[in-house]
Amino acid sequence: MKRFSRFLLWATGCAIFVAVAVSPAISADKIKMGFVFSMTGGAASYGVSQKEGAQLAVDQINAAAGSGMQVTPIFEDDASVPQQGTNVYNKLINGDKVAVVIGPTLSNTAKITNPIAQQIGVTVLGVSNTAGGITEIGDYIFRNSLTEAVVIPNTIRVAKEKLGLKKVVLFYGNDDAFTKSGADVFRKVLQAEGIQILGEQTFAKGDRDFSPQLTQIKSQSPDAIICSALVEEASGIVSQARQLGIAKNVRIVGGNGFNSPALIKNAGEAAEGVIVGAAWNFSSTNPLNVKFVDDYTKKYNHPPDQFAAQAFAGVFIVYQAAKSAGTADNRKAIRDAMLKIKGIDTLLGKFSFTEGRDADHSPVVQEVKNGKFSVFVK
Amino acid sequence: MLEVHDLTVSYGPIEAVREVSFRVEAGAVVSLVGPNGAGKTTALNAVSGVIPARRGRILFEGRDITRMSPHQRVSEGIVQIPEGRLVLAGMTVRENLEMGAYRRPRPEIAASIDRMEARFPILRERSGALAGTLSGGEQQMLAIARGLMAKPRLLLLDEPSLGLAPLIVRLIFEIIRELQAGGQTILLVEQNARQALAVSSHAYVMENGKVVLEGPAESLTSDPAVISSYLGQAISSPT
Amino acid sequence: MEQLAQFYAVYGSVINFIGINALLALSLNFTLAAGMLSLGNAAFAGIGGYTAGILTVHLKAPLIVSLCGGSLMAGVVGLLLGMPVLRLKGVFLAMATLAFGEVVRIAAVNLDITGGAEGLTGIPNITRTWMIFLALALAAYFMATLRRSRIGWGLISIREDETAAACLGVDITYYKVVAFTIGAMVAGFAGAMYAHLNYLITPRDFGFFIAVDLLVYNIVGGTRIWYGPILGAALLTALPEILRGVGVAAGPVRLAVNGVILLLVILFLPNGLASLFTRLRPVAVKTGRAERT
Amino acid sequence: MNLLAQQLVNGLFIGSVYGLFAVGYTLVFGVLDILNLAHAAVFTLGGLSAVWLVQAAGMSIWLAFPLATLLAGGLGLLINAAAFAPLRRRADSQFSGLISSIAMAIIFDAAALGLFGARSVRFPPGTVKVHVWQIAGVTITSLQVGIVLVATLLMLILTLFLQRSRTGKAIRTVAENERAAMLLGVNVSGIIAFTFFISSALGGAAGVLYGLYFDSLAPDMGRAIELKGLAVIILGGMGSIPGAILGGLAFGLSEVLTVAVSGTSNLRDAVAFTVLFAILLLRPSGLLGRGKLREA
Amino acid sequence: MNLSVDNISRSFGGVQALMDVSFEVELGTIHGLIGPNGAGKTTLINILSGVLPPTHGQVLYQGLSLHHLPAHQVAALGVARTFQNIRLFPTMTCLENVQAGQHLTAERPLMPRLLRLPSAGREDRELEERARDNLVRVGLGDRASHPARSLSYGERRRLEIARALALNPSLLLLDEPVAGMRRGEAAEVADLIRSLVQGGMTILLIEHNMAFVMEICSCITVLNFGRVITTGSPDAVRRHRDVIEAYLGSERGDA
Repeated sequence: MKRFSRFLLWATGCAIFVAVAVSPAISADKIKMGFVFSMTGGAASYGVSQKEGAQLAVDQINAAAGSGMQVTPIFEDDASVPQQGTNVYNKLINGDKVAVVIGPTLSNTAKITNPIAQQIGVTVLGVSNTAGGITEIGDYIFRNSLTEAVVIPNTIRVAKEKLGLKKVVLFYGNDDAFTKSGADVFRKVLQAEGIQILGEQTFAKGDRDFSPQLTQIKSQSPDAIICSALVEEASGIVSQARQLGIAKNVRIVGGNGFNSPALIKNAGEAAEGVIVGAAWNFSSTNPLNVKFVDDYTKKYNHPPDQFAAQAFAGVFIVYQAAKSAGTADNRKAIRDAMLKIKGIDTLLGKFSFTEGRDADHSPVVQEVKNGKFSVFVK
Repeated sequence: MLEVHDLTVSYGPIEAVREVSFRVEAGAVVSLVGPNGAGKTTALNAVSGVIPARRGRILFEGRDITRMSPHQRVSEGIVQIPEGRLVLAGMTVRENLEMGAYRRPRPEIAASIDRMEARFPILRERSGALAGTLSGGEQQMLAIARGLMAKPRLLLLDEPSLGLAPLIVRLIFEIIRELQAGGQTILLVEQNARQALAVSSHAYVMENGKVVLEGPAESLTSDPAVISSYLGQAISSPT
Repeated sequence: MEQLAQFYAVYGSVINFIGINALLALSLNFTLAAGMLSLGNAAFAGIGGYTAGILTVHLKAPLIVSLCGGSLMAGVVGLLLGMPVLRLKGVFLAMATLAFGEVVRIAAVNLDITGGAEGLTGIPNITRTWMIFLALALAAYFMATLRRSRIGWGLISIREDETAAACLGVDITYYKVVAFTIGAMVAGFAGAMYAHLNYLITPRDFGFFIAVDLLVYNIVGGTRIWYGPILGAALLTALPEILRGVGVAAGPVRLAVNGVILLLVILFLPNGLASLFTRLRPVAVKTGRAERT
Repeated sequence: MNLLAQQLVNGLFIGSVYGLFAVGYTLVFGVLDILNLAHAAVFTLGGLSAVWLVQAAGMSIWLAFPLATLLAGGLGLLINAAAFAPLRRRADSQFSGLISSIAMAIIFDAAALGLFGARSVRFPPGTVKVHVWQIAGVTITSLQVGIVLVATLLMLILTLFLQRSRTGKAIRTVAENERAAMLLGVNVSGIIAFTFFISSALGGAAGVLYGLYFDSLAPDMGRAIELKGLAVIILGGMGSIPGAILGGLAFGLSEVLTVAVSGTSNLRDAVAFTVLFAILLLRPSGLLGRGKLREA
Repeated sequence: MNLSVDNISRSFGGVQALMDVSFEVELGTIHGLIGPNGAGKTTLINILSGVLPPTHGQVLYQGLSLHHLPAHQVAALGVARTFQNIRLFPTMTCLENVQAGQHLTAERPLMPRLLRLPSAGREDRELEERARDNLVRVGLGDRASHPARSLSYGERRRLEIARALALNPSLLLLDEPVAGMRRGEAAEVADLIRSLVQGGMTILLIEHNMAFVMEICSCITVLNFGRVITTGSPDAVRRHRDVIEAYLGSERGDA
């Protein structure tokens, strides 16, 4: 017992010492990228995809660079907890002295971590944050993830045009920042397009049973169900809707959150006909994308999702900026180079940053057809 | 049958029983008497194994059982009917009886219950009732019947008359006498000294965790020391 | 000096969270000291945090006013909640406060003024490390002093034995409500500071798992002395950093180590980490309840 | 009317899963007066290991289901041995037991994450054949019926087991009075371990059924049901088996009815927890509790 | 102005623990309450101290009715008690136990303490001194810093008395004050109780040690099955036929 307690003290002391003492030297031909992803906790499934996508990009860059600029990645886990995100940010920026930070996974975390980077002057590239107000934090904050505010209006317009939507029901997760703000955009766009909202239903993160809400929705006979959800809940909603006998011609329309092979894997047959507005199309024939899907599937034994794709693209964008700035550690120079990124080729298509440092590339509207995402034509 | 040598039992720093020795011969009824707080129940609990002995040895039929777990002792045939009865209030009377035979082979149980219910008709009458709804006297009957269901070789009876009306107390001692006639070995702890001595062949008087007096029950009945241990030393014989 | 600045740059946020969590843990300690198992203090922190945030954002109140306002609001709710629920004991009290916490969280999700799921944004980041630790020091001093005051003696008597305490003249209901309310106020203050540390607060910052964390801080640190909860909060808040420091990789392994450490502490240090620093008497062992013959 | 009927069917179904989850929870509480907060983690591991057995080991679900259930039972034994047995004689065992079970829950969560990954997994398509019936406008699937049947069957077996069997009666005896049980020859620590086994096995079984129906299992799936399980056992009365079943149904129905009556789902959990709060204040022993208020 | 117990009845779920119990305790005396196990003695003490309300009847003490007051208010009226099953605060030291008993007699205000005013320190020293005096009084002067749980059975009983004395009571209810004590120890307690009464206190005690009861009580009430058999002087009680029967069992019906 006494020994155990002594051990605890000793371990605490050692840990703090090690953490302080190890402030590795910065080497000029290696760019240090810090990654903050949620690898455990509630958002673990997204964080793990992101890490895989980013790791693949780093490996490919380093293999190709030869004696050129290499990438040293430092992956950290924020456990899906904003507090831990803050701690990790401080550690990466002030301890590891990274040149840029990619992440964090969740928008809520980003809202409290990104100001830290802004204050010190470190470029942050969000690769999955879609909530409003992220890039407004400051001029060091970028993202390559198309926001729902871009994706959703496009989706609704296309869906209205091709399906003649008149009355719909809005179904969303109301205790999550991503799904809630997505729903707000949906609502605004639907009103602007003159589509009647028959009613709204909500669910909570982690819910698996959606039948009470879907039963209500069914009784309102909408033309479509407009849904703001992440893929876990989306799969359940889609399969339970069909199980409850909501007819196939009542389309389910979702945003970025739906854009994952997991939807098709989990919902199976029921996923057919689901309309997904997204930043990235799995079956895009863009050669960069085809190669990415191939490499990823080979390396990890499962197909990539949008999280992996955006993380992959993010690493390349940052690398591109650093190369054109000609520096691996000048934080300001890298930021300036980021601002100049215009029309570069990525697996997401031609990519630029807007003036507000948000992603600028064209969104896609997809439909699940024969167990695959394909461009929605009707 | 049972030999207890220099038994010491303590709760934390408090020694409730100090170096007590006693023995029970097969077929005999032996009682431990004495005032409240003398350590009688503690001694009994040490024999049934509910409380571990700190020092000393307990032999049952020549074998050392001091370190045996309580449920093993039940298998050996040492069965305690505890103070306060401890009937299983949320279970039916019949289930209580069944639990009494927990360590016996299943096929024998039904017949045993029949015999028990024949002996205590009230238990047959209330067979399906929850034990908690029985009156105090009925609960004591149930506790005794439940103890007997285990076919004890040594029955430890703890304060069977506690809190019961005089009429019921008489009935309980009637039952003890019957058991004795049937050859049941009993170690009895009882505050009601006169009744206890009347059914016993041998007795030990305890005071403050120690045995202060022992002898054949009859000789103790008239021993003024026994009375004094209960009602104070100054007492003369009742008038 | 430079090294110190560097240390603060890297670990400043950890240090801040240690302070906030310690203050929260201390707030629950007020309640635990009287033997009441409450899971409501995270909700009180939430009430304090939201109230303070709203005061700052919507009414442009100065920081100190917001902090006190948050604390007061939490205290009032604590008083109103305490009067009916403190009749309950043990797990039942825990469940009632838990249900209360959930209702508060759901209210925060559904109300407009709290900003719903996206949380209350636009709160300036004006809590400083010195403020947190000043508040913590004051609370700890208050707590330690309180223990030696009339209320403190009463609460400890209640924890040890309610009936005996009543027979010594301790008004049990009154003292329990007082302890509960003080705890709520301290939690509310901590929540208010937290709101001004992070730019935003969301309903999830004050949910069930946070409530459980506060309990864990107390038990791991030790409930019987004022610095117990502080130790517990410090160790467990810093644990991810410590594990990172000793090279335990992120992910499941770190989570598992976390669980194992918790288990070891509870098994081998029954009075928590505090017992390493002070000679606390062992937790009473269940003996037969005053067995008598 | 169809709408209401469909909602009642929904409520019945989810309620029976809540009930099955809560039965295991309440069983341990009934015997030991201790909350086992690792129960939700066992639920998760039970479900995940069934997926693994079907997917990786290629077993039929009919074999994988009982095996996963047994495995979960084994976890129960582990919980008892590591987290509860060592604390049993400590005066604060209610507090410390709570914490040690949280520790076990964290360790199990880590195991789930390490063994099965963070992504949600599912049973391979066609693990069970699903028929969909439309009866008077109400949709019912064979899987739903099957799950309600299996849950009912398991609860029935448990009830009969506790009522009739020797070991079941021994469990009830220990719950009534440990000391009396000891004196009747019951191996009390053995029975307690066995109770943990059954409790966790039921939790694991609930996890498999839950995973089968919702067809997506992830390491954090226990989190959503954990609080509801606690609410259910309070509602039904701590320690009461029929109470847990009834409480599960009542909770399931209250959820769907809130949606059906208010037309929106924002208030679903708020109503459920407000009811829980009210029950605690008005009738702390729950619907079928034993009427006595246990002290801490 | 005596302590008068007037027609007290109390039942627990249909079981009648006390039936129409009435007797008077003269102030400034030692009054004994005896009877076999289960006679209802402790229930009566619980009612007198406000731990339990009676089903019927009333208790008057110094002209005030006690029976509807909660325990802490009864204590505030100067009624202190000990417990048959010893309810000390086991993890606290002896001194702390007694100091916990000073709850009503000590102010211990928070503000002067927070401000570290000398008055707080002065009060603490006074209280500690008084607590030590009480410990010395019961013969535990050398055990002040020992945890209560390390004491022997008899010492614990004496500590409980010291804690009760910290309330400065005018009426002291003792539930088996010498149970489990050796003879010499019991004699010391007897001396202590006598000295308390000489100081003006009234004492009502339950005890099974008859030698002790007979020796120190001026008046004794005997309970059996919840009813009063008799109240009278020790000599009268000891010769009372019903009392002997209650204790030793009936002679009729024996062999």
